[in-house]
Amino acid sequence: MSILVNKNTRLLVQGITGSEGLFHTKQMVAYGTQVVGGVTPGKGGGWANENIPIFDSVKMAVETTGANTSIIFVPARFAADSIFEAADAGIPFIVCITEGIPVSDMMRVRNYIDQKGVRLLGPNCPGLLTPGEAKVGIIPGDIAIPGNIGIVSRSGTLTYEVLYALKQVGMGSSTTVGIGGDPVNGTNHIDILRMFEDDPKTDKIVMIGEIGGSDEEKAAEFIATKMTKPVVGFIAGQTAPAGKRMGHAGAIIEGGSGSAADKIRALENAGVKVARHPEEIPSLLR
Amino acid sequence: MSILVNKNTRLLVQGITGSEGLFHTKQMVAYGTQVVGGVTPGKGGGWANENIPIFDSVKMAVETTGANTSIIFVPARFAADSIFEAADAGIPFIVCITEGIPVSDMMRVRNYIDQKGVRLLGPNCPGLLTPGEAKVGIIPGDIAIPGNIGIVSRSGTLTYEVLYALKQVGMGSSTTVGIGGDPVNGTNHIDILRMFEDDPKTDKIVMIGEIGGSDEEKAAEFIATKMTKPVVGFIAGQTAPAGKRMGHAGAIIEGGSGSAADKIRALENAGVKVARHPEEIPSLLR
Amino acid sequence: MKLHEYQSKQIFSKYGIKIPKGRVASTASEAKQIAEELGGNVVIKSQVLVGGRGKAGGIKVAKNPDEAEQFATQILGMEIKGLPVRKVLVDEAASIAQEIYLGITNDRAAKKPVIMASSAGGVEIEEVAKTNPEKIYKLHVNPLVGIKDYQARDIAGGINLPREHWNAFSEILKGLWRVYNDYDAELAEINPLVITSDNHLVALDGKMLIDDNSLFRHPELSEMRDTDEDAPSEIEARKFGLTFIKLDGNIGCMVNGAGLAMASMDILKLSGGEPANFLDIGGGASAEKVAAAMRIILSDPNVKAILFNIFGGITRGDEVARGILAAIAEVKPKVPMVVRLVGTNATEGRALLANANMITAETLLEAAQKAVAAAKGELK
Amino acid sequence: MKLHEYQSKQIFSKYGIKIPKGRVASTASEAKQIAEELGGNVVIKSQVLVGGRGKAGGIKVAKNPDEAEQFATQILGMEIKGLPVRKVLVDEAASIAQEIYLGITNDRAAKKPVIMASSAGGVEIEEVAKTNPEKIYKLHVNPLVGIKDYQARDIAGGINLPREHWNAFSEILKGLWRVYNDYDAELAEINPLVITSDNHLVALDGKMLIDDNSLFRHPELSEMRDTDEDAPSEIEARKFGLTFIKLDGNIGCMVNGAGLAMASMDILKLSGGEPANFLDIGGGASAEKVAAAMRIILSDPNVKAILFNIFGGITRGDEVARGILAAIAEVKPKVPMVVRLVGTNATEGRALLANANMITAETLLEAAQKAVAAAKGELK
Repeated sequence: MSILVNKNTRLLVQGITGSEGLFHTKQMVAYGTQVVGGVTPGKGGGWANENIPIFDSVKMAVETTGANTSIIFVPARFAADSIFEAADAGIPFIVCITEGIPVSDMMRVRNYIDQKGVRLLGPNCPGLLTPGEAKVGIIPGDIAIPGNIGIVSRSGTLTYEVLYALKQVGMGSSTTVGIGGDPVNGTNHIDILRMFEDDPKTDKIVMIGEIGGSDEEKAAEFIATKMTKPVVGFIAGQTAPAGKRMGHAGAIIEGGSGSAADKIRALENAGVKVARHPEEIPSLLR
Repeated sequence: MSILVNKNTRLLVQGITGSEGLFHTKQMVAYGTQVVGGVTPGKGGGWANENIPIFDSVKMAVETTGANTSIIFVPARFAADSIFEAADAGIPFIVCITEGIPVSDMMRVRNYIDQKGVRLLGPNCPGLLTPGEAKVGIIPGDIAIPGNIGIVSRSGTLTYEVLYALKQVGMGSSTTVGIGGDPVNGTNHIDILRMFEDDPKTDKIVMIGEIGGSDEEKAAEFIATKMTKPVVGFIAGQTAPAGKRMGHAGAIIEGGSGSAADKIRALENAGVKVARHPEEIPSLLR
Repeated sequence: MKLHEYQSKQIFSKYGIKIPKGRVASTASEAKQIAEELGGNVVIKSQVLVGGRGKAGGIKVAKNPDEAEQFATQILGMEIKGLPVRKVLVDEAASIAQEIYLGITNDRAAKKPVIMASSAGGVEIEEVAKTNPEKIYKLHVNPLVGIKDYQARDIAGGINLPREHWNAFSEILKGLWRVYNDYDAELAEINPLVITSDNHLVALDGKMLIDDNSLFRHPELSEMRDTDEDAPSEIEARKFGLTFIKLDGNIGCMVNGAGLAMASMDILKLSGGEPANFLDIGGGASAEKVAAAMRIILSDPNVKAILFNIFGGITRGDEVARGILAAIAEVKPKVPMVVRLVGTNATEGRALLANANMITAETLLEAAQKAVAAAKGELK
Repeated sequence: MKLHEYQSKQIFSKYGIKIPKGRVASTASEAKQIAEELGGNVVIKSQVLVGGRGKAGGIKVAKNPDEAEQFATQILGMEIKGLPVRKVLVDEAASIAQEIYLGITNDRAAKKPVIMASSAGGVEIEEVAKTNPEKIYKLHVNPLVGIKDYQARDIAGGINLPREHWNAFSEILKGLWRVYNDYDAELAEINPLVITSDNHLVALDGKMLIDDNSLFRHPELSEMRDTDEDAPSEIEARKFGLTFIKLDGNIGCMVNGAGLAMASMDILKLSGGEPANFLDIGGGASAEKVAAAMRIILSDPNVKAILFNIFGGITRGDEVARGILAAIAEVKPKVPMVVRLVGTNATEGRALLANANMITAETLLEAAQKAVAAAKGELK
């Protein structure tokens, strides 16, 4: 078991002929993920990575390949439409890696896909990894091993850091999910925490947050009231100045709220052990 | 029992200070319907029919009165917005009497309320009547008596005709529902047939259709496959010429489809007794 | 309401859709002059609001201005399916490599706009639907979201359009979508959309149907209405907000409610009569409206009797009765009138009409049978 | 990006929202001339991208053109919260009966735009939120549907606006909604929206924040960007698509990924050091970008050491290494550099850097501790 992706995931890559799309398609295939097709408008009928069929539209790709998950690498100005397209084609789970999508686009996307019951992960996220089963995204496969720890994170590379630190001490992950650093995204901490709580393969959870918004505070409340499994937390941005966007569009302390201190306090009050730095996480999981 | 409206219906009248709105509010109150409030923007704080409070918005009206059903009498150019307003205010069942709403407006309305799970009856309909319990609309109360016959109709006055004919022979109705004559509306024949099939107070059903669209053909299929209760039908427009709109925006034979003959054939094939004229219906119900 | 080809194409052009160079002419000499301006090789197209103009000889290709004048003379003298040709469109002739159908219309069953496209353009879409339904590619659009590029590509691929034209096609489809929306069209259609031999996409013919209910948002369109296809009585009725359709029988009908009006016509026929019209006076009709309706019915010399069937709901029986009385006073009708009045304020209405020398009836069947008898002169 | 008051108000005006007559001036004599044109009684408002201009003395009312010139001279010589005043807006003075707050912003938790209004206008909304939260009326709008009249009325009623102003308020709110949408604003705010003593609604002050991610749709806005509030290194970084924020410490940081960059700063602090900057080179950074990033870090004379923490994912270790080598060759840095390289193509990257005389580290904590030591001169 695992959450969201596994050996049965039939993955479609939107933007498969772009340089990032193709690079990571190869990495995913090498990892063992079933990449059943790719989409690049105008290039339908061709092939990517030798044996992956390219389609002009997600609709055609789904009809032909039976894809059940899509990953998006298309440029920011077209990415929102790509999400609409995947949702319209009946893809139930969409992972959007693209960074820099306007918030106005994402609000329209969210309000549209919510009514369709489609789950979106991201945008501006590293995707997710079920070690030993499927890699859907850009998390380097060799830094993680299978295990019983569920990881959910707003940050990409910080997640790698944690996976890497866990691997050093022989700890592995059931599924690792990067929810992305944008202010309006598809899936939040609570969504993933709930799945981990219900997942028999997950025994402990690592939740990585950062400054901005109130997602971590809400997650803390959820942990306190709904979760039985232990959670270890980390919040990035303790030294971040207010009013400045720390790279991620969502990582900003605004109007006095969203600081790391507030989030750490909320998590600790919910019984979460909060690490001082990422490499401290393995010891807190013991 | 009955469907959609009963003694517990708490009705809000949108457009209560207009001449039609006020006239029919009085009729509904006289019938015994619980009219708990009215809405006319800019006239909030006043009173209609002496003791019905007027509000500036549906939201305020719902908060104050606990209304659970709304009826709309506002002019066509504002009516679509009134439906949006009622849906946004949490009204689960909206009846729109207004005639002449642009189809483009109604398509937006339908796509919006469907995602909210709100039921709309109409527009361009006479509303509905549960004899002896509640009148929500403009069906004259004195032409119907309580009984075990469920009536669903695309036509307003034709419905009165049927109710009147039934009453002459002592037959009554569980609930009578006018779904309206517009091409894009909220509730169709099948929706109501399903409710009647499940309603213990309804033993037999009268379904009144007219030319245009394919609602009756679909209803015939539903009757043949899903219904156990007997249905008597009538289709208006046997003498209507093709390509001409017979008053109702939805009553038009287009591209060779939607004729009365086709609909009658479909209904008869589904085991429905089809009356030659409205006053023949009571005898077919025996 | 329907727009003419030239009106539709002018709108398309405003939305970035390429149309042939051309202008409309009311006389043959005008047509000749336009042909001269366009270089001589032109198409003369009758502007009437019916299909099948080509088959009827209402579209002709002229090789030079003189021929243009000659054809325009012919066409401007024609009637097509009963409608006089008052205008011709003179368009630069195009060299056609492929003809495509592209239309957007309301799908009442799906409650959504539907885009229809076909590689079999140039013939009526109903014809394609009958003979080659697999050649029509359909796509529904969520009206709250609008059209997206991937949908345009989906359609382009669906009709096997060569890839080199996808971008141009997408822009045309998005333009047509905005036309459809901005004008509250029931139909916005380009047929054919041609690929010219020099590889451009051009809207050679255009058709728009506007939702009458939306005309309050488009006052400029009301002025463009061509009423040639409507009987004068229908035009007159529209002024009063009445829905009137002229038919060939001899029993005038005045009914409130479209369904009941149709049923009243049906029962007249069932009783051996022929309705002279469909007339719905609508919900909540005033006395003035009723009087106007009566004048319109009586303007038809075929009418030998009138059937009034009023079932009060939003319409009130007393108001209708007052309208009838006013009209009688004004028009002094000589034909027998059968009246049936039930429902809201019917008692008051019947009281008002008690002295008006009308034949009364209790049931619809009785009313219809009496009207048929009256029209035959068997009842007065 | 932030727009100036005068830029925001010009946009509002294009959308039918009434603003005071006025113009922007760069010199005191220009301000005097504008005051003369406006009849003398004007407000001189500093145009800087910070709040609290009034308290800082950056807004003054002048009774006549001479006073306008005098105040403009004062204000144009000021610095407000560290920002030089380069322009003043000279607006006709308004006679104010009531001040209202009206703003539209993104609600990230609700995933919807939210309209905020308050009868307590004229002060910052965060201030109202603290002191009188019940005075802020909020309403979410479905971005697929847009704003409706009933929502505008709901808000008008919610802030107890007198009914006579509801229509005007509704038009202003709908205009502001279109501004917010057309410009992909994160915030479009009128504060105060005033009811003048002669009963007009006028946007006295305006503020707009534009989503940087949307600027590809608004090339004209990029030209309006005022970079006064940004450090020169931040402006330079933006040119290369880098996210750089200057801080006060002495350890330069180059990290890929915003979260990891923040965590790297945090761990430097935890290890007793102070970061000189936040720098995220982003996903899939090229060698050129990395070289630019290094130049920018080294342009800060405070920097005594550099920490590179690269965890390859979409970014490839070999690309980063090539960028570092290129930058070293060009800039010839004199400060010690600690590098940690893990993840995608890290092995290749480490191989490339083997001869570059850099301090290497395996873990983040080790890297941070080495960087702190290096900055103190304890490690080279």
